Amino acid sequence: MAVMTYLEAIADGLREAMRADPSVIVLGEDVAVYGGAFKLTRGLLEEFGDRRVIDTPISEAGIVGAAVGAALVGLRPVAEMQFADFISNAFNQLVNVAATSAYRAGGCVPLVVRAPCGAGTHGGPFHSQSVEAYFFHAPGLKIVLPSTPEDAKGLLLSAIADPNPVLFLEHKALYRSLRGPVDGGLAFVPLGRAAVRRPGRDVTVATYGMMAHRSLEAAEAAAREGVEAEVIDLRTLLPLDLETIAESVARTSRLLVVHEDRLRGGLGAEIASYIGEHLFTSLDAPVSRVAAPDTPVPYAPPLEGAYLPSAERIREAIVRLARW
Amino acid sequence: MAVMTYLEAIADGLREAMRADPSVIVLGEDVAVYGGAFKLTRGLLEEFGDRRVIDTPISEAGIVGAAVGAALVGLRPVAEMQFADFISNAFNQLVNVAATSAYRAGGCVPLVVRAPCGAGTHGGPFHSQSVEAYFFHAPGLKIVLPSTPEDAKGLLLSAIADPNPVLFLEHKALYRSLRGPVDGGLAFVPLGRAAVRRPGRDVTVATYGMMAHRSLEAAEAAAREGVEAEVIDLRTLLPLDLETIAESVARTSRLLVVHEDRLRGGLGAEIASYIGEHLFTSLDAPVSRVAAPDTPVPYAPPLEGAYLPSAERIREAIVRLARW
Amino acid sequence: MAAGNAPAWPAGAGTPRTVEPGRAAPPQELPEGIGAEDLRALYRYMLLQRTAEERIIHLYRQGAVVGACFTGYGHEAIAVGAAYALGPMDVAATLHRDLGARLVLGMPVRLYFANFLGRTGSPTRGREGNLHIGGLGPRILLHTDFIGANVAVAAGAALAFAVRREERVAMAFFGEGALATGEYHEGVNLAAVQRLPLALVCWNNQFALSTPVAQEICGPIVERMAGYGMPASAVDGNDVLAVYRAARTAVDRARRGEGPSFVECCTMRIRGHSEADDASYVPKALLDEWRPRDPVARFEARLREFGVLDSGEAEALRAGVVAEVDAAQAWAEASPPPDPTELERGVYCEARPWP
Amino acid sequence: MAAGNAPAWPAGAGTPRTVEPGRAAPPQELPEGIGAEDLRALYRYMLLQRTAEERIIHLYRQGAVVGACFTGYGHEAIAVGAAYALGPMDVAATLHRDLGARLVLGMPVRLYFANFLGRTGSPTRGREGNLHIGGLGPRILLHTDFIGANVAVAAGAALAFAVRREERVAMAFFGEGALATGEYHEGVNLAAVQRLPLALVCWNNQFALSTPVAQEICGPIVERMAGYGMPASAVDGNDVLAVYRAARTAVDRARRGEGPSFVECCTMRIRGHSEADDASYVPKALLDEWRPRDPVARFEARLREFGVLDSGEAEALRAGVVAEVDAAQAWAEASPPPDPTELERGVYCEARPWP
Ligand SMILES: Cc1ncc(C[n+]2csc(CCOP(=O)(O)OP(=O)(O)O)c2C)c(N)n1
Ligand SMILES: Cc1ncc(C[n+]2csc(CCOP(=O)(O)OP(=O)(O)O)c2C)c(N)n1
Ligand SMILES: [Mg+2]
Ligand SMILES: [Mg+2]
Repeated sequence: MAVMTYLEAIADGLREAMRADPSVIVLGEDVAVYGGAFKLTRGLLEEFGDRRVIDTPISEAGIVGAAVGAALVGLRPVAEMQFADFISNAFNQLVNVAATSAYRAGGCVPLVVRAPCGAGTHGGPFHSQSVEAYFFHAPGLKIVLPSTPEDAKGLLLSAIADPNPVLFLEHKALYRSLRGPVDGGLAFVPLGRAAVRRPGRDVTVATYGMMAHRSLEAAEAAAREGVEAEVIDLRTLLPLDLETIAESVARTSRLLVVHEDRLRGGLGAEIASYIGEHLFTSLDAPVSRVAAPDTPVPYAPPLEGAYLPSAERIREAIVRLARW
Repeated sequence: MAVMTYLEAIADGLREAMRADPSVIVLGEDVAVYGGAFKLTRGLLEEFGDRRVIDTPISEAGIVGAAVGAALVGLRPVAEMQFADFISNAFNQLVNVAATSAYRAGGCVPLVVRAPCGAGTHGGPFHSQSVEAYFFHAPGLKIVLPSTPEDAKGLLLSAIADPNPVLFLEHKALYRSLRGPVDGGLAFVPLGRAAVRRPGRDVTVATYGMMAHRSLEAAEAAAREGVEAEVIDLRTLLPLDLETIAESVARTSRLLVVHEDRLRGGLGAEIASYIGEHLFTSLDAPVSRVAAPDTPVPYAPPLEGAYLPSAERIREAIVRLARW
Repeated sequence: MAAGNAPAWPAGAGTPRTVEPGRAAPPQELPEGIGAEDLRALYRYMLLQRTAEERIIHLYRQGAVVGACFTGYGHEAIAVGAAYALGPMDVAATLHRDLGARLVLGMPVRLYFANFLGRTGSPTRGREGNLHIGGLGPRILLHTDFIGANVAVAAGAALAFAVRREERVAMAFFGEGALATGEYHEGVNLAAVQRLPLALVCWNNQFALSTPVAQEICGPIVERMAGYGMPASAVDGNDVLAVYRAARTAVDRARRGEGPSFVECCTMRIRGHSEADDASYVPKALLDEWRPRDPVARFEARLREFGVLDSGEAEALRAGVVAEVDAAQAWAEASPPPDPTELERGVYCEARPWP
Repeated sequence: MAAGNAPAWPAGAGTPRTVEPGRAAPPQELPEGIGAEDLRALYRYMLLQRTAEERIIHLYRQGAVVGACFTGYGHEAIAVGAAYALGPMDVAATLHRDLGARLVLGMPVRLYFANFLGRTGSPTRGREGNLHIGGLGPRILLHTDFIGANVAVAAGAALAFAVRREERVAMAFFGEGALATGEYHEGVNLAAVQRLPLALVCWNNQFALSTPVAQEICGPIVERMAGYGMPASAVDGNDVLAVYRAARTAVDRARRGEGPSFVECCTMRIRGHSEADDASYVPKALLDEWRPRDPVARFEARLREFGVLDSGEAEALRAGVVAEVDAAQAWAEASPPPDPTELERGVYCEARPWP
């Protein structure tokens, strides 16, 4: 078991998949010669050649559309968006063309769209977005957002092996800042299962991505006040592992959902509604949400800092719920 | 006060706005000579000429992009999507370019995108969609979906007069099936305010669009069982009038959200979470949702019929909540 | 490690292309490799498309087909001629006026009826209507209604062939209206820079719904396409052999690894955009000009001229087509409508290739 | 009934274009209407862009500029020359290498520094960074990072001018990478069929990040653009007068109501894509070929040749530019960063024109 950064772990997963299966190809803007805007695909061109690692023109719809066509005739394309923000240009191909294919025609479209998402690197409104909520409503799509190097590799492997289109979000602020142990080889982590990162009896915190880390930090701080929060990292956002959340809330009777994405219409809304409806009688406090405000992601550090939910805000919410 | 169909009322609003303000133009595929795929813009070319009523090539991103540019230099464009489904191709222009303009630059983009949405006309997966949830998460956008001819006209006038980009959804199954009284002239109906369509003390039903009608039908049926439901038609989906819902739930202690759009990540999730959090202690039953299943809209009548929430399903949910 | 898109029916139709012994050799002007049997096959496919679509119009008027109703009436030479140029391993991305291409690629016409009628016998099991039949067997790619989207998808299939060094070709069908779309543009541009084995077959029927071509695209289409750095030619879209010849050139070129090309098939939409459209915006002169050039009648006349179809054969062939359509319709009508319990099934694919 | 987009500063820069009395007439080859004063103005704008961007690179290296850092180093002749061809009521949609165009259109350079530094003095009040300054006064349209998107927006401004029968022109700036995008295509196609007053100014700097132009577009760019049915010409993008002349032709044509045209300004990206990119993928030969053609140095040499700039004047001008940049930087540095309480303000516009 090696220690890798989050970025290295994703690259490792990609490399392992390409070694295991000649039908896995990589395409996107500057992924080959340059090795990707974040240098994540560096070395793939050298190892797998220019038939399997393909630089494309700036054309997100063309890239995802081409991935759909290639998938329909038996490849397993992994397309890269330079930034998750730009997937807005491929919205139709992903949501309408790819995701509905199974339902409409029984046709499998095994493709992965990798997209670096998230704020915290001063990218401004169009290089910092969380895009998961836009796609969460789409039938037939899967969505992943890992928070650890191990999951990043293992979930990517599962995403590539999955017969459905998968939007694989990577938090760019974790790329080089986070290191962790990663198994070698085809170390799959299954899609659709949340991970309990920290057990706790008082409050359940359901979260993902960068906020999994901030929530753990907040849980430690809350523990110093005598409140024990259970932190669940969703990992796969679609299909969503509501069972794990429900099982925890059945014990804690309190739920806080935390995400970096904006509040309104974010994933927290679905989770809160589901738990609110199905565990109504178990709840001892209102299901609460901590999320970004309903604004674009601002550039200047004081604004971006205020935009992102802080560990302090999360701690406060945990303690408030526990004492409710 | 004339009696008009829902379609005629929208056409009337458009005509009044164009008469009142020379900066209002209409653009889209087949809107001029043909009068629009649903013949809603018929007669506008003759009255306002081909400078203000413009047939475009098939290019949804180009249409919305052009509307943004025209709005930035002082026009008030009203763009038509032939079907709401196709707005997926203009997702970037609407969500990223238009909607964030005020925040990023203080620039106003007063434009309206009209889009016929909804199922029930056997249009299949790509001519039947409810698209509001995809846009509900976008900061800076407004979303409207009227359920009556009067609102359709009055809200369109308000949308055109609004300095922000507005997605104006029109339920195509109401176009010719629904008639009602409509005031002449510039009969504005304000954005952002829900309408209580039926008072009731037992259960609050928050709904919109076609489901406003089904919910009223269901409420009548429930009344025959002694349950009085208050039916709120949201009308404007963004900004959402949560106050009116909260005020009602404070009285009824029970909330059912009903929409035609799919359940997961639909507007019901946001409404349920908000009420679940803010009226926790007032609730006597879990906030419930009735919505379409998480599938594309199927074509064949038996499937499409099962897909759409029925008055019977809504009645059942109302009564279940009341008796909870 | 296929993606699990299994063939929906045995392939094979439209493959034998030898010249027949014991019949007069067809005239010089025939495309290379096209013999009498091919000529009759081409004609039969065209007639089958025409007959099936006329039947659907009839069912639509009766109310048996609900929703919208699109046909490729008058576009038969394009659909059939172009698809006939494909080899047995090639694929096509189709759209709303190319039933004939699907027939050439082996789709049984009963599926056409089953889909229009929303029956479980259709590969979409009633989830889609019209000619929106998706993922038809191994050779017809997923259908999508979004104009332009299928061209990017076809480019992707061509990309896969290039990646695997297979000598296979992808063909995309679309109307001239598609040329304005961003998805078309991105797909075509990608194919051009990557020199992908893609044959682009455009039916220019002079209108996109009510919008005349001059308001969709500025200047000649072949010049627009030449700008992408690919060969582009225009042919008479009502002449099935002209279409075949041009498409064959494009397909052969693609197969040789020389990249994509574009064929504009000039025609005219004789009926409304859909059966709900009276097309009153179309100048009568245009219709008068094009009506006499009906591709099916014209090709029948030519076959008689060539001496490959006499009155008796023509009669028998026509009767055979009608019988096939009758049987297809009856089969589809006997196919049950989907049960509401199917509604939530199959949103995701289940198979997974690895451990 | 304006949309409430009030000017952020008084317009006016870059307007006087008379030939100066009492100086040697400039050589024959000068574009019509361009006199000594214009020549010095053009040079000054180029030098101002160069100097300001060099300063920003410095601040970026110091860590005062966070996030990404893009400059238009080497693209000054394109930005300045093309924008100088606009009239006082014309507008431009800009992108990441055209600071000079914004300067010509009247943007005070202090706003450039304020935006890069994320200060409230910037029109974005720190919500955007880099050169992503949106809605800059009445003449610079909303900036968006999405490559290609601004061309559709520029087409819309041109549409508005056509609708109101105003003799105004919209100019769009973009790199050659934009030509592959769907939004570019849809915007340009719309402008072509509608004959909108749009001038398309492309800097072809031979790379889109690491991707060489041959992998972005197949064949010559001017042929691609001619396919849209519009005049397309290529000029030396390091020669400000050549750019001005071509842009002026495009602008005049647009103003006469004859529709859009395209100017390819050939240059080379001398620095990395951003300041974080060492551009090691760029062949050294290309850099060696282009470095000596630096547009600023070259134009200074020409001005001396023309006799419109002597050493003393050059020195004074340079000192003036440095002083302006110093002052702009100081002003921006003195401008406070946004307060977190601003975070949720202004998501919607508030004004409403009617009752
Ligand atoms: C992206 C998109 N926008 C709009 C439509 C609605 N629509 C369906 S067919 C059509 C006209 C297509 O014209 P063309 O491509 O020329 O084909 P034709 O119908 O003339 O055969 C339009 C606008 C669509 N299907 N997809
Ligand atoms: C739609 C979209 N996709 C990807 C990007 C990321 N990106 C930013 S600049 C750039 C290259 C642009 O190349 P070009 O247009 O030639 O301009 P240059 O940077 O060479 O001046 C890319 C891919 C983007 N901004 N927008
Ligand atoms: Mg057409
Ligand atoms: Mg470039």
